[in-house]
Amino acid sequence: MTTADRRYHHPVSFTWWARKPSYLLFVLRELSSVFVAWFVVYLLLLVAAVSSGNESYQGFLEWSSHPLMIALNVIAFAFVLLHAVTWFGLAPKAIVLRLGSWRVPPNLILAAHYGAWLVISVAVAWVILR
Amino acid sequence: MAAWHNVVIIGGGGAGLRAAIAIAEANPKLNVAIVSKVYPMRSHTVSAEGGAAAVAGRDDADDSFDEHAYDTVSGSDWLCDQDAVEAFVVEARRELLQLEHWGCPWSRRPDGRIAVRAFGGMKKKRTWFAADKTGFHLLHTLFQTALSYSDIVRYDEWFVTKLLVHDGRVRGVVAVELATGATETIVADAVIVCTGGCGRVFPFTTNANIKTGDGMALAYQAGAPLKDMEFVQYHPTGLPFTGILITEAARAEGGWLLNKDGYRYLQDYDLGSPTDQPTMRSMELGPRDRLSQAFVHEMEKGRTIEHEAGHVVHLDLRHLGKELIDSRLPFVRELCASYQNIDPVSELVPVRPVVHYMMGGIHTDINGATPLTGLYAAGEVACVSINGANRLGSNSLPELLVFGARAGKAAAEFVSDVPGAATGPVLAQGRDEERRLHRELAGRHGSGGERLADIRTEMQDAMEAGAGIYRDEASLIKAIDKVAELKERFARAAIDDTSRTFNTELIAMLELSGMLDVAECIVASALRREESRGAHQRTDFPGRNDEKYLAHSLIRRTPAGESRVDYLPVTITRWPPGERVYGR
Amino acid sequence: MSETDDKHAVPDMPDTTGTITMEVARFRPDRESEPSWDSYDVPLRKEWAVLDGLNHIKDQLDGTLSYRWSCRMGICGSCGMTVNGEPKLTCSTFLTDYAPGPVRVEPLANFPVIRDLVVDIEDFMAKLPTVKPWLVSGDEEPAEDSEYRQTPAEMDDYRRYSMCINCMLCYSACPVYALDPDFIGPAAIALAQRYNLDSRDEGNEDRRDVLASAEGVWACTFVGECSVACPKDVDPAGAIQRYKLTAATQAVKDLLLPRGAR
Amino acid sequence: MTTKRSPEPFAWLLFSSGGMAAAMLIPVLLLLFGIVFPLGWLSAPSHDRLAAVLTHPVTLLVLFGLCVLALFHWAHRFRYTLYDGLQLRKAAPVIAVLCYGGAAVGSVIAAFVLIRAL
Ligand SMILES: Cc1cc2nc3c(=O)[nH]c(=O)nc-3n(C[C@H](O)[C@H](O)[C@H](O)COP(=O)(O)OP(=O)(O)OC[C@H]3O[C@@H](n4cnc5c(N)ncnc54)[C@H](O)[C@@H]3O)c2cc1C
Ligand code: SF4
Ligand code: F3S
Ligand code: FES
Repeated sequence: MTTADRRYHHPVSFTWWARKPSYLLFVLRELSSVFVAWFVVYLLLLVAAVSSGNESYQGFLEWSSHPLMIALNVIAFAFVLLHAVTWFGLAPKAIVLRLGSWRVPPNLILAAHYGAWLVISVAVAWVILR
Repeated sequence: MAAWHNVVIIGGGGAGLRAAIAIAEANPKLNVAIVSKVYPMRSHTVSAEGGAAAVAGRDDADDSFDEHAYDTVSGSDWLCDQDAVEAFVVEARRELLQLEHWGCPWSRRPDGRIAVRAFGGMKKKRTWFAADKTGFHLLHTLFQTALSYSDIVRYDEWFVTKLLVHDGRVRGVVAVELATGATETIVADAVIVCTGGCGRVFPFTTNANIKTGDGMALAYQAGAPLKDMEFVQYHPTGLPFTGILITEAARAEGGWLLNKDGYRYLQDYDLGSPTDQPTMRSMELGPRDRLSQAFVHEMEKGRTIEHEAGHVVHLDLRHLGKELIDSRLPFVRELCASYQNIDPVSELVPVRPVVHYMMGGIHTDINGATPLTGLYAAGEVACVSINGANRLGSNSLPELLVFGARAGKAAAEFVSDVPGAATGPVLAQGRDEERRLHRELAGRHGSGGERLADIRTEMQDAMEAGAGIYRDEASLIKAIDKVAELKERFARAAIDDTSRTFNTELIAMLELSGMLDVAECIVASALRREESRGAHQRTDFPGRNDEKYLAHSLIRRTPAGESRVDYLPVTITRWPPGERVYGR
Repeated sequence: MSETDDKHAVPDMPDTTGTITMEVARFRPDRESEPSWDSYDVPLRKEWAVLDGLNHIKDQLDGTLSYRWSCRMGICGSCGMTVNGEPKLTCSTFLTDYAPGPVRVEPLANFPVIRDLVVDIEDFMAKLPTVKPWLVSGDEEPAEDSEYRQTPAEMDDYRRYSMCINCMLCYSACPVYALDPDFIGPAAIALAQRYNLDSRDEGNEDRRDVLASAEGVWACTFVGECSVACPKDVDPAGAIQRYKLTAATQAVKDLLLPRGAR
Repeated sequence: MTTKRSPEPFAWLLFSSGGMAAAMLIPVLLLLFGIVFPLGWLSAPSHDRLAAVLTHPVTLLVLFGLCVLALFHWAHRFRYTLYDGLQLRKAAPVIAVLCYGGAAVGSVIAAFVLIRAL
């Protein structure tokens, strides 16, 4: 019945993610994972430095205040924030909480995440800066 | 080699899908196909808003089948067949419950039982609803349920151009596949026509683009009679300009109709007196024919509002409050916002009568069988009739379920009992039709003829002018002449598109050809009925005449190509003709 | 091409406030091997949707333009096209929102084009039945003459996902569908969830194999554009996210509990 | 239909937990150690204090969890970014092995570094 396939298939361009701002944001969000991984590396370097004595710790502090290092970490921080914000925004979509017959409204779930984020951040800062 | 099926159903709307499921359940061995010019879930049933009527739960002692039947009979101005109505009210309930078991998200009462709302012309609350997207949910439930019957074959986006008749029996169809332009003969032992109505014959209608009356034209061309074609329903509340429907449910939930002085004018037309809470069968809950007629009188008295798209009155929902509107009429709010740029929560909605539904259609018996052997019909395209001279709102959805199922069962029985016949002559006819279609495609191109759209527009305007809410002999004769002229001009009309692939202009041409036939049937039947009844109001014959016209009109095509109108008495079982009383 | 012929002016309509140019993607497979653009001037009226502009072109200027439409009230789902780069229902997207123009109308992205603005959606039609979007009834089916009880709150659980009109805008917006044509896709998954979350349904297990496969929810990387594009507020992205959690929980249960215990 | 159930749910669970842990913990840690201390906005804790905090078994456990989950979060997301962004779906198995393998190796290294700090 079908004559030869004469349908037109639009090729997907290699830069499809640049076509719309929303796609770009999506790709940036996905790339945030690279900076998450970078943080793990950075953290392990810190731990290794601290555990091998004050001298190497000071070395680490010096290395970390190199302008390039700071620039990298500022970028990483921006990405990690992007990750956190988009992540919390997504949570109420996956989670449907029910207390009795009451369905916890999505906004409340969102607010709870931000609340927890604040508490945890303050606690961590307190432990470190105490 | 041509395709073959035991039963071919034309149309994948509510009626067609219900029929297909009925056949699959009645006899799983049968080979059923649905041929539809749009994907089933695009069918016009999807647009129905308000609800579906049936006596509700067992525990609702205050309603009864008899009352539903009486409302339907009096609503029809006694032109329906009462045996059909009696069967209908009982099965409507079963069908709506069946739909519930298939997952239809009917709106509920707090305790989990199905909720019902009031509707025009109904004495009791018995209209089941799924917010105000009843048809949408009903159609998708049927479509999705039909998917579970994997044996039902579908020809999606195939357009049927002809019924094949041999030896006085329908033996199949010819259809065009839109995507490829391929023409195919599909042989069948029985055909069920479920192609819906023909609102597009008129200029201003709630009906979708696909509602071009194809099935009526196909049956008429094949020699089957069309019944009660003069009865065209105007719905009183369409949005000006687009004709988009504001459902009757808006009035059932308590909306008012106001003229330009803010006055609930229906009280002047023997429809009762205004009350704050809606009263059944009264005022805004009167039947559609009477409400649309009242609008015309208001307009003549100069009490309507002049709107850029013609005269309107106002539908007032403001007093219902946001909460009720959002829970019960969300789609109304959505439509008003998109298409009229107003919010019914705080603003008046301009509305005017709009062509909505065909009471008439292919003549069938109580099982959906037409006089032509092997041909069945159900849904809006058919006329059983339970609607008579005026359909009550929310009776159509249950009708297409009840009679879709009945037609399916009847066709299944028919094909199981009757042996198939030789296909040679049928295929030959199919080849003739294929050649005709190729000629149409090639022959009309570049002939310098008229545009289809112009002929279509003139036909629609002629129908509105000649066969609108009020008609008389002179207006009808004018319309008849105009349609005859347009038919001649159509023969010479041109098309731009000669492509085989998805040629929507070819389809529009085939549709227009059918619409001209249907238009002719409407005006010819209307001219012959010299009385006023329900939606058929003749200013030259203002009264109802039971002596002469308590009968269905049957219009058929004579072998010479002329049309002929006959009458068939209505069936009366328990409710002798009486006065239609509303609001008293 | 432009409107030159006065005879074709549409009668009895309010004055035009000017015209707007519509740039329409054309693809005529019997004549060309890839799409091209045609441009038409149509009246700019405040009530006109993009679809009305297309109808004007077809009726008065060029009968060869092909596209789908039916209900013109945003419920049948047939008129989805790409308007100025975004997937839209053309019957409820208005020309004035794009004034002074031009308005670019293309077929929905991510689908093969059959002709002009008509795309091939057979892929979705074939996938839909695989998620069993119908009510699978359990042992507790009610008697023939009564209904399942379902409270309004229970209905709220799935109501949103039952609003899908199969318009395919979400597929057109989803980059994953573009890249991985095997992905079952947003609407089909939302429809499966529509039944999964219905208190009357017992089909969760039957739908699981397909939903929880690599081509099911796991292919979705939560771009979220499907929910942005959806004209009926179905939120397919949410439906998918929710099912990921359900499927993951199930998988852990399966791992912890011995076979028969489920 | 008997589609074989995929290991995806487990990868996704790791990804999700990692995403949550990363969202909750990394911003504050990165802000302090990557920006605030190096820029001298606040003075960095002394070696003794930090060593005391870091070598505490609870801290090490938390950090180990964070590292493993964050790495698998990366592995999962990055894998799909390669599929989609660079249209490398054909190389799916290789990419999956590289990403999750990388995360696993990273986790072992993390364990090593952290245990050494004990
Ligand atoms: C806006 C609106 C609101 C309404 N609201 C209500 C309501 O609240 N309650 C109520 O009871 N009724 C209502 N109605 C009436 C009711 O919706 C219709 O009468 C009913 O849906 C018709 O269904 P059907 O199955 O007969 O036809 P349709 O649903 O119109 O289906 C027709 C089918 O036939 C196919 N077809 C047609 N021609 C061809 C051809 N040549 N070849 C192949 N296939 C073809 C089409 O593709 C389609 O699948 C409403 C109607 C409108 C217009
Ligand atoms: S989910 Fe929304 S966008 Fe997708 S098909 Fe359904 S209605 Fe359209
Ligand atoms: S856009 Fe696509 S990737 Fe998922 S969230 Fe929606 S389906
Ligand atoms: S025409 Fe039906 S959704 Fe637009």
